[in-house]
Formats: sequence, C-alpha cells, structure tokens
Amino acid sequence: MIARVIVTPKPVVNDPQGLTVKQGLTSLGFREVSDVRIGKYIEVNLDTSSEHEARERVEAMCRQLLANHVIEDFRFDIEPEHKRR
Amino acid sequence: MIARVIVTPKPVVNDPQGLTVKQGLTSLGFREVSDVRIGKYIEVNLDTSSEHEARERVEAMCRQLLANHVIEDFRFDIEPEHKRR
Amino acid sequence: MESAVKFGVVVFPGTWSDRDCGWVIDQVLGQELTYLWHKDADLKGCDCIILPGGFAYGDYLRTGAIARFAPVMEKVGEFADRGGLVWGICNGFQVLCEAGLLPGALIRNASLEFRCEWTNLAVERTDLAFTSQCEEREVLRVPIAHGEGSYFADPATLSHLEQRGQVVFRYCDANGRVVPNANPNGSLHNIAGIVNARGNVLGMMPHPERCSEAELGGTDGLKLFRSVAESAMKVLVS
Amino acid sequence: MSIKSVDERRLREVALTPDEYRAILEQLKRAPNEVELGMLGVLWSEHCSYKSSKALLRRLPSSGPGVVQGPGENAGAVEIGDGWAAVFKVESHNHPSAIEPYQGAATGVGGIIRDVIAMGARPIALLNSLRFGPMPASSRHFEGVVAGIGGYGNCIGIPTVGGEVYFEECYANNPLVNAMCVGLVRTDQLMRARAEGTGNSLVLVGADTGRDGIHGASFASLELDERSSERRPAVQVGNPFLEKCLLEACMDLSHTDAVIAIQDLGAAGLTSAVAECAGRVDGAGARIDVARVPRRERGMTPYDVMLSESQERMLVVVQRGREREVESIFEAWDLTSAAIGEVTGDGLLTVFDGRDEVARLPVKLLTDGAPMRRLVGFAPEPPYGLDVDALPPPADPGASLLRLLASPNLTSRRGLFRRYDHMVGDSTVIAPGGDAAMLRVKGTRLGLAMTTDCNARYCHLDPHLGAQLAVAEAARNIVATGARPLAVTDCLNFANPDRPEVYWELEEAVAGLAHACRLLDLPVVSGNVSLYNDSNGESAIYPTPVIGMVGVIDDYEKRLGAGLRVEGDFVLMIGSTHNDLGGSEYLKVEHGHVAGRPPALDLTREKAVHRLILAAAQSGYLHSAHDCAEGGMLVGLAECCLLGGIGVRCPAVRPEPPLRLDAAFFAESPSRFIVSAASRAMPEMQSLARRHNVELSLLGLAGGDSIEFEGQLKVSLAELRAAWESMVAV
Ligand SMILES: Nc1ncnc2c1ncn2[C@@H]1O[C@H](COP(=O)(O)OP(=O)(O)O)[C@@H](O)[C@H]1O
Ligand SMILES: [Mg+2]
Repeated sequence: MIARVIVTPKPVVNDPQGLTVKQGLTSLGFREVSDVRIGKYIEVNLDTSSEHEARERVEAMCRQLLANHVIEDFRFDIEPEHKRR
Repeated sequence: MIARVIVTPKPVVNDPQGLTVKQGLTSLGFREVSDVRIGKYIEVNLDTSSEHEARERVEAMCRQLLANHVIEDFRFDIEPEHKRR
Repeated sequence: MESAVKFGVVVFPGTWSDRDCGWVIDQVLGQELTYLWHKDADLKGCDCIILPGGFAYGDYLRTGAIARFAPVMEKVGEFADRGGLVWGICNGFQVLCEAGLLPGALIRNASLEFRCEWTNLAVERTDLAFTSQCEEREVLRVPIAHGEGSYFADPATLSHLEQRGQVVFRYCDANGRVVPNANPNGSLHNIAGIVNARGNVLGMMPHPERCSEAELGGTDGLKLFRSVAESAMKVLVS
Repeated sequence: MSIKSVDERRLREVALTPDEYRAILEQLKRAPNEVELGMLGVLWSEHCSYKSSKALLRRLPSSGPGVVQGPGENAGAVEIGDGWAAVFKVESHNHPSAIEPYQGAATGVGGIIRDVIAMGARPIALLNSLRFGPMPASSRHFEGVVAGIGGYGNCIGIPTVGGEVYFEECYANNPLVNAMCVGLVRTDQLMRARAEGTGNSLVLVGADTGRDGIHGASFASLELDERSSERRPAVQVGNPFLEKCLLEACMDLSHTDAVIAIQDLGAAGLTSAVAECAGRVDGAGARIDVARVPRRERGMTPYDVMLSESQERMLVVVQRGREREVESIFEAWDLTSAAIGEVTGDGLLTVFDGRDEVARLPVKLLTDGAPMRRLVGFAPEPPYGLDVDALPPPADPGASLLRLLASPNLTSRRGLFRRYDHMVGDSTVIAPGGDAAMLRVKGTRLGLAMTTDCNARYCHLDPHLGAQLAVAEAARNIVATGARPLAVTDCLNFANPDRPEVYWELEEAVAGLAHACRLLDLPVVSGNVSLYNDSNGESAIYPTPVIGMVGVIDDYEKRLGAGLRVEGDFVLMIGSTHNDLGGSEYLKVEHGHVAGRPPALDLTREKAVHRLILAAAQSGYLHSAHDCAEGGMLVGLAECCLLGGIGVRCPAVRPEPPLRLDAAFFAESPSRFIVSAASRAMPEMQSLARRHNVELSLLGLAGGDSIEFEGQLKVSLAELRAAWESMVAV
C-alpha cells in the first residue's frame, strides 16, 4: 500500500512561505497568481494488504506525528498498488 | 483555477527527513511502514479561465521556481473550480 | 594603496553576512567596498562580487530559489561569463547553484539540524584567485553556520567535478585527512566548496569572514580575502 | 447600568471579572460596546496591566548613574562607554510554547527583538532561559522550542550567544521559554515610544493583519486547562524573514528626523501599541481607522483588527506631512506601510471603521485603569527537611563526579548552542559554553558581557534567598569574563498568584531580588512577569525569577575564558567553601533529594570577591576564571579542564572540620571562582586576596590529561568528556 499524505497550514494560519513564494512568482511575471499556500507531501509505504486497515493506520500516523494539528490540516489517499505516479 | 503541485526529491537524492520520519513512525509502533519520502505540496490559485493556459503557466512556474531539477521532480493537477478539497 | 581592489557585496532582503564581509574588506583588509542592492542592475565597476550568507527571501521554498531571480543576478551572470570573480559564501553558494553558475545543489544537512561550529578545510586548489595565498594541501580552520549545506550532484556531474579538479575545499580533520567523521552535513565527497571550470566562480558553505581576526578565534579566512585582493591587483596592474 | 448588561460568558471570553467590569462602568459612566470591551479585556489582562505584580515591582531599584532608560519603555538601557548604550529586555513566551513549542518559541524571539528595535537600537545578541520536564517525556517541548529559537534567530541573523536550560518535574506541563535580546545604540539616538505632537501620523508597517492570536494576552494570563485547545487557532506563526526586513528598515529610519517614535506590536496588538504610545505622553490621544489596516484575510471585523496579535508589525509615529519620506524607506525593503491615524490631544483612543466610530475610550482607562489586585501571601511550611549529618560520605568521588557531569542539568550544552548561529555579526569574542558570552562593540575596545541565570531549586526551597543567589550568580558569570556587571532585566515566572503560597513566593522573590540588586549596585531596567504557570491548579512550577544581566569590560583583549590555558599554571580556588549541600545537584543526583536550605549568601563578601577577580583580570594576572556553582568545586574544575583540554593534578583535599569532604567536593557555596595563573603571578595574587580580604587556596597544578586528587580520585579527561557530552546527541 502507498499512502499519499498532504499536510497544509490551516486556512486561518499565517503562511509566510506561501506569501513569499507568491511575491516571487509575481515578480517573475506570473501576475495571474492570486494566492499560494505551501504544505508538505509525505509518501508512506506500508506493508499491509487491507486498504481499510491502512486507512486507519495512516489516519493515526497523521494525528500522532505527520501533522501538527494545532496549525495544520491533513488529508490523504491510499493506493493498493505500489506504483509511483 | 487552482493548481496542486507536488514536488518530491529525486529517488537518487538522500532524504534524511524521510528517514527520520520513518524511524519516528516505527518507534511509535507503526512497524508496517517500509519507506517514507517527504516532498512539498504547493497550492497555487490563478486568475485564469483557460485550463490549457493554466497548465502551461504552472509548468513554467515549476521549471523556473517551484522545483529544482537537479534534486527534485514535480507533478501537478489543475482544477477549474476554486473548491478546496 | 593606489589600485585598491573593489569588492562588491550583494545585499538581498534576508542577507546577513553582508556587513561581516564588508567589515573584513573595509576594516581588516583596507580594500574598497561597495554594497550592491539586489534591485541594482549595475555592478558599479567592482572587481570581485561577493554573494554573502543569510536567508535571502527567508530561504523559503528552497535556499537561494527566489534570490537567483533578483535583477542584480543577471548582471552577476554576465560578469561571471566575462571571467569576473564571483564568490558565493554560504547562502551565496546556494544562490549560485540555483542560478546554474555552479553545478549541483545544497540540501538539508544529514543531521536535519542547523550547525554552527568550527570545521577544518583541506585546500585542494591553490592556483585560483581565491586561494593563491594558501599552501598546497593546507588545512584551514573556518566556521560553518547552515541548515542546508549538504552538497549534492548526480554521479556524472560529480565525477566531472572531480576529474577537472573543481573541488576547492573538503571537510577534513585537523590533520588534513578527509574522513567521514569530519563531514558536518553529509556533503558528497566531503565537499565544502567548488569552483566553475574556468576558475572564476567559487561557492563555499563555510564562512571565511568569521575568522579573519584573532579575537574571533582565527585568521585563516583572511587568506582567502587577501588572495582575491592580490590577484585582482595583478589583473589591474597587468 | 448594571452588570446584567453583559453576560458572564462574554466577560470570561475577554477575561474580565465582574468587579473589573463594574470598575469599567464606573470610570466610563456608560457600558462599553463590544469592541471597547475587547480592548479593555486585553489591556486589563495580567499580561498587559501587571495588576497582580505592579505594586511589588516598584520595590526593585531601577535607577543608577549609568541608567539611560529604566522600566516603562519597551526595553531598558544603560551606558557602556564611548557614547554607546546597551538596550535589553527579557520576556516570557511560556503559554504559547506549551501549546505549540516551535512557533511559540520562535515568536517569543521575534517579539523581544522588536522591543529592542523600538528603542532605536540594533539588536546584536539573543539569549534564552528554558525549563522543561525530564527527558525523554518532554522531548516534544524541548525539540520544538530549541528548533523554534534557532529557526527565528538563525534566519534573522542575530547571534544566539547564551542561555540556560534545566529539566525538572515541575515544568513537565508548564515549560518556560524566556527570551532576551540585547541591542546597541548611540546614547543620543535612543528612541522612546511616545506619541508626541498632536496631528502627527500613525503609520503601521510590516505584516498584514490576520486573525492571529486574538485574546493571546488574556490567554497568557490564564492557567492551562483542557479548554486551551479551543484557543488553538490563536497560535501565531512567525516570519523571521519579514522581521529582518523590518529591522533593517527601522535602522534606516535613523537617517531621517521625520520619525518621532517606534512602538512594536506585541501582546494585545494594535490596541496596546496605540494606547501605550499615547499613554506615555500626558494628555495625548489617538484617532485611528481600522479600515486602513492592511489585512491578510477577508471578513475581519474592527474587533479582530484591534485585537489581532499578528507578528512582525510596528507602529511608527511620523511628523505630519513627512509620511512619504518614511514610506519610501519601507518600500525599499518591499514592506507595506499604511497611515492609519493620527495623534490627538484629547486623551482618547478613538477607533473608526471608515466613517463609523466603533470605539472611544480614555487612554488612561486602558493603560492605567485596571484595578490593582491586592493578593495575600502566606508562607507555606518550609520544605527544607534535610539532615546533612545523615548523609553517607561519597564512596567514590570520581564516580560521583562522572554521574554529576552526565546529569541533564549539568551536561555540556554544545549540542544545543551549535544549533544556534552564535557567530553572525563578527562580534562574538566569548562564544557560548563558558560563563557569560561577550560581544565586542565594533569600532571600540569595549566588550559587552551578557548572561541569563536562575537556580529555581533554590527559589523553591527559599524564594528570598534563591532570588538573591540568582542575581549573585549572574553577576559572577559576568565577572568571570573580566567584565563589570552593569544592570539587570528580570523575568518573573510563577504559578497562580491567587494561591497565597504562590503570592508569598512572588513577594519573597521580588524582595530578594531587590535586596541583592541594591547591594550589588545593579539597577533593574526592564523585565517581564509571567504568572499562572500551572495546569489545572496543580503541578505548579518552582518560582523561577530569571535574571538577565549585562556587563562591560573596557578592553576586550583583557577578557577571560573559563578553560585552563597553560600547562603548569596554578589552579586556585577563590572564596570559601561551607557545608552547603542543601538544594545541590549532588544531593539530587546522588541522594535523590531536593531539600535543605540553599547556600547562605553574604553579598558583601560576594562583592569583595568580584572586586578581587576584576582587579586581577585588569592587571593581567589571570589566565582563566570560572564561576564555581552547580555541582560544586569538582564539577567546576572538570569544566575548566574540559574547556581548556588540560588536566589538573591536586594534592588530597583535607577539609578542616566542620567542613565535610563531600561538601568540599560538591557543595554549591556561592561567591567562589576557580582561576588559573602563572606561578610568577602568585605573590601578586596573594597580596590582592589579602587586600580584598578574600580566601585564596591552591587546588593544584594544570597539566596532564586527567583530574587527580592524590589518593582520592583520578579520572581521565576522555571519561569526563564522554559523560559531559552525553547530551550532545539528544
Ligand atoms: N519584572 C520586571 N522587572 C522590571 N521591569 C519590568 C518587569 N516586568 C515588566 N517590567 C517593565 O514594565 C513594562 C511593561 O512590560 P511589557 O508589557 O512586558 O512590555 P512590552 O509590551 O513592551 O512587551 C516594560 O517597561 C518592562 O520592562
Ligand atoms: Mg514592547
């Protein structure tokens, strides 16, 4: 199983990195960019055969370690095949 | 339009952060984790109506700024609606 | 000194070694100093351009990623193409790699920690404008201060660098032995600094401007500044 | 009008008591509206109004010949010579760090830097004082805080040169994060955050305002409880890059005389910044328009804008008509600035949202209106209970030494401070790792020494004496570098003062602090108070009055390090040792007690010892000097050896009764130094010691690669180092 986890700063939380990258893009001429938010992408490979179980475990990983629930949200999807996109 | 960009370290590049997170997960009892890779997730909002154009522009942003081709790969998808998942 | 060498120190938003480099050039070495603003589109006739340490644009996204697009960088690129001396220190090295003026990239330290400590550097090239005052295989004591200084290049690039002798500094122990223990950040081949093929663009993670006066713990860094001053002077005179 | 006009839930939300609300009604002669209530709530919070501690703080000596700015401004300032002043302050960020360790610590650093900038000074150094529960249970707090401090300081490019960290049970739920910043300014360019001149413009600069940390100040004034998690959206995320730009732009402002004052936005955001700035000038008021405040989020109300604690913002008072000049300085740094209002002469803070008036309050009501709380102190049963005579003698002092060096409170901090850039600025002439740090003042021969100190175990056992010992130890650390102690900043970290035994601790500690500062001629020029450091009314922290101190040496070439430098040097103990095992690290590590009376302190003797060390340093007799404190003589000596890479050979210690052998090795008697000097300097040293009436005794000779006390112990430096550096790997 492979889990693809995306961790993003909560919408109300300040994202200095996103702000700075937005300014960078604008000054490169990408004026159509109205907003940038930056988060983390985490790919977790699991030796499990049950998708249901994997889902529960990854949810627990996110709560305990991968995301900082004070300032971040997370979401993930699980793919049974170990194929990289 | 909203572009969701994922930037990952190339497979040949060491990912000490991924290793550390893997160890962290293992010590928390997630022994089924066989590998962790960590990358970036970048959400770019664009004021464009053409998906085709957005695609070209985001590709250019990635090449120029969002990813460093020496150490990173990128991929993205574009969603016409400005709805957050 | 009649034909003082003119150093240009680039200031990006978020740069902080600008004033330290400036202090050494101006107060310790007594050479001419100009600060170049990142928005400048003119290098003001400088003989050596220094891209100093710091966190340009916060180093957000990736170190040096946004800074390389500053207006001044276009001129720095042209200057380098003409053979002008360009010296990237710490963040400056990261900017040079991002800008493609040097090969490879600097990634997160293997320890995942920022490291501020003294290191030893084996000098592998003394024929460069930056190192002419050093001796063959000399060991310099120079501090580092970075979180992302682990040098990476793909195997082809790396062997290219090695074959052409473009590695200028390697982390070593006090006796000059290049051993894994002396590597503070996980750099491939213990690389601390490299030069381009032509020999006029140097990038290094350690901070020579922090060890150019005895009261700061050492003066080895001054050798590099002196080297530049001397060799640039030679060019000027000839 | 009655209290009924507002419901209790709302009052709790703004952290006002019914009594305080009544006081508002009385003084205002009407009911405040929502926005006004919010503004009063934050400014009347403990964090901003000091309502429980102000009366006590008045007891601290705050003036002296060198003081150019005492308490009351954003930071204090003292003259250090050659026309320079050192500007400094320490501040707590305990509550935010308990919730979100990385960002809490990072924004704590960012906040204290802005206080120094507001004085017109360039920040040159950062220090901190940290307390955690034991490891590894507290590693989330520890790792996050350390990373946050480094993350902010390293990025902004101000060296983190000192600090302290202790691990004790009582901090497990209430970690302490105190940050100190030191800056330099020409004495005649010191700025004060006073809104002078009716009609002058108020310009807001820096980050856009978001809904960050609304009610943060009130939050810092409450105990942590389960409900704390509900307040979590209040967490602020720091942007050190933006603050770096802000810092440089503010430095550039000194080139123009168009700027009257700079005030940082910290706790209670815009409300506090505008009110404080106006409150410092008699009769001054301000009119501002929240519609002109640049925002990060849509849909923010005037309430949100007035209470937001978004970081990296400054308020600048600009001469009317010269706003463009100032704006262009900010523009060069790509900073957004906005003229949001002006100074008035009506003593009112009036807030508009476009054309609508949304609040109108007397400035003095905001800044000085909060009723001071009269609390009662009640001494608890003293927790001494130590029968020293019952302690068995050390079976193997060498083994005890190794265990002490490896104890988390005494191990080398190298693993920590190498994560902080402590060299940027090319001024650090004494790096972290010894006693105080020292920075040279470029362009002069001056060296500025700085330190933070507090042994909270002593304060727990006896707050009055503990606070004095903290001042004495800080001073000793400064003196060990050869510098003269000049002035103090303090951060009073205590539990809930509504509990009589806690308020008693606070009273006692402040009294001890005042006494020691008076006797050592050290004015307290700034500080901070952090109360309610307990969770659910339990697990109160030890009283922790952290002392930040600066000192100066006229010629930094004469500075002293702690490490032995020359083989064959005489290694001397200055001062005398008593059976001071109470509260010691030895007692805790070897016998498992936190008990006894803290070491007795004689401030007159302390001062004499300082004079002796300074005279010897000035005359060049000393090769090194080290404060002898926690862990006692053996630990101090081991540190001298390890820092210098040189061992020491000593004759056996034969203590004269009633001095015990364990005390000779491990007692933490204050007013002692371990110094080294060449043999030829010995006659001078002896006569100096006689002249100052201070004991001097020979410990041994520097040399070899072990610590040896003949027939008593012999431990190699390699073994000592392995124990001492056991923390490096955490
Ligand atoms: N324990 C203390 N000792 C001395 N001065 C203090 C103490 N606590 C607070 N002060 C002074 O009271 C004033 C208000 O402090 P504070 O609200 O922390 O300031 P700021 O809003 O600038 O952060 C400051 O001048 C500060 O130096
Ligand atoms: Mg302030």
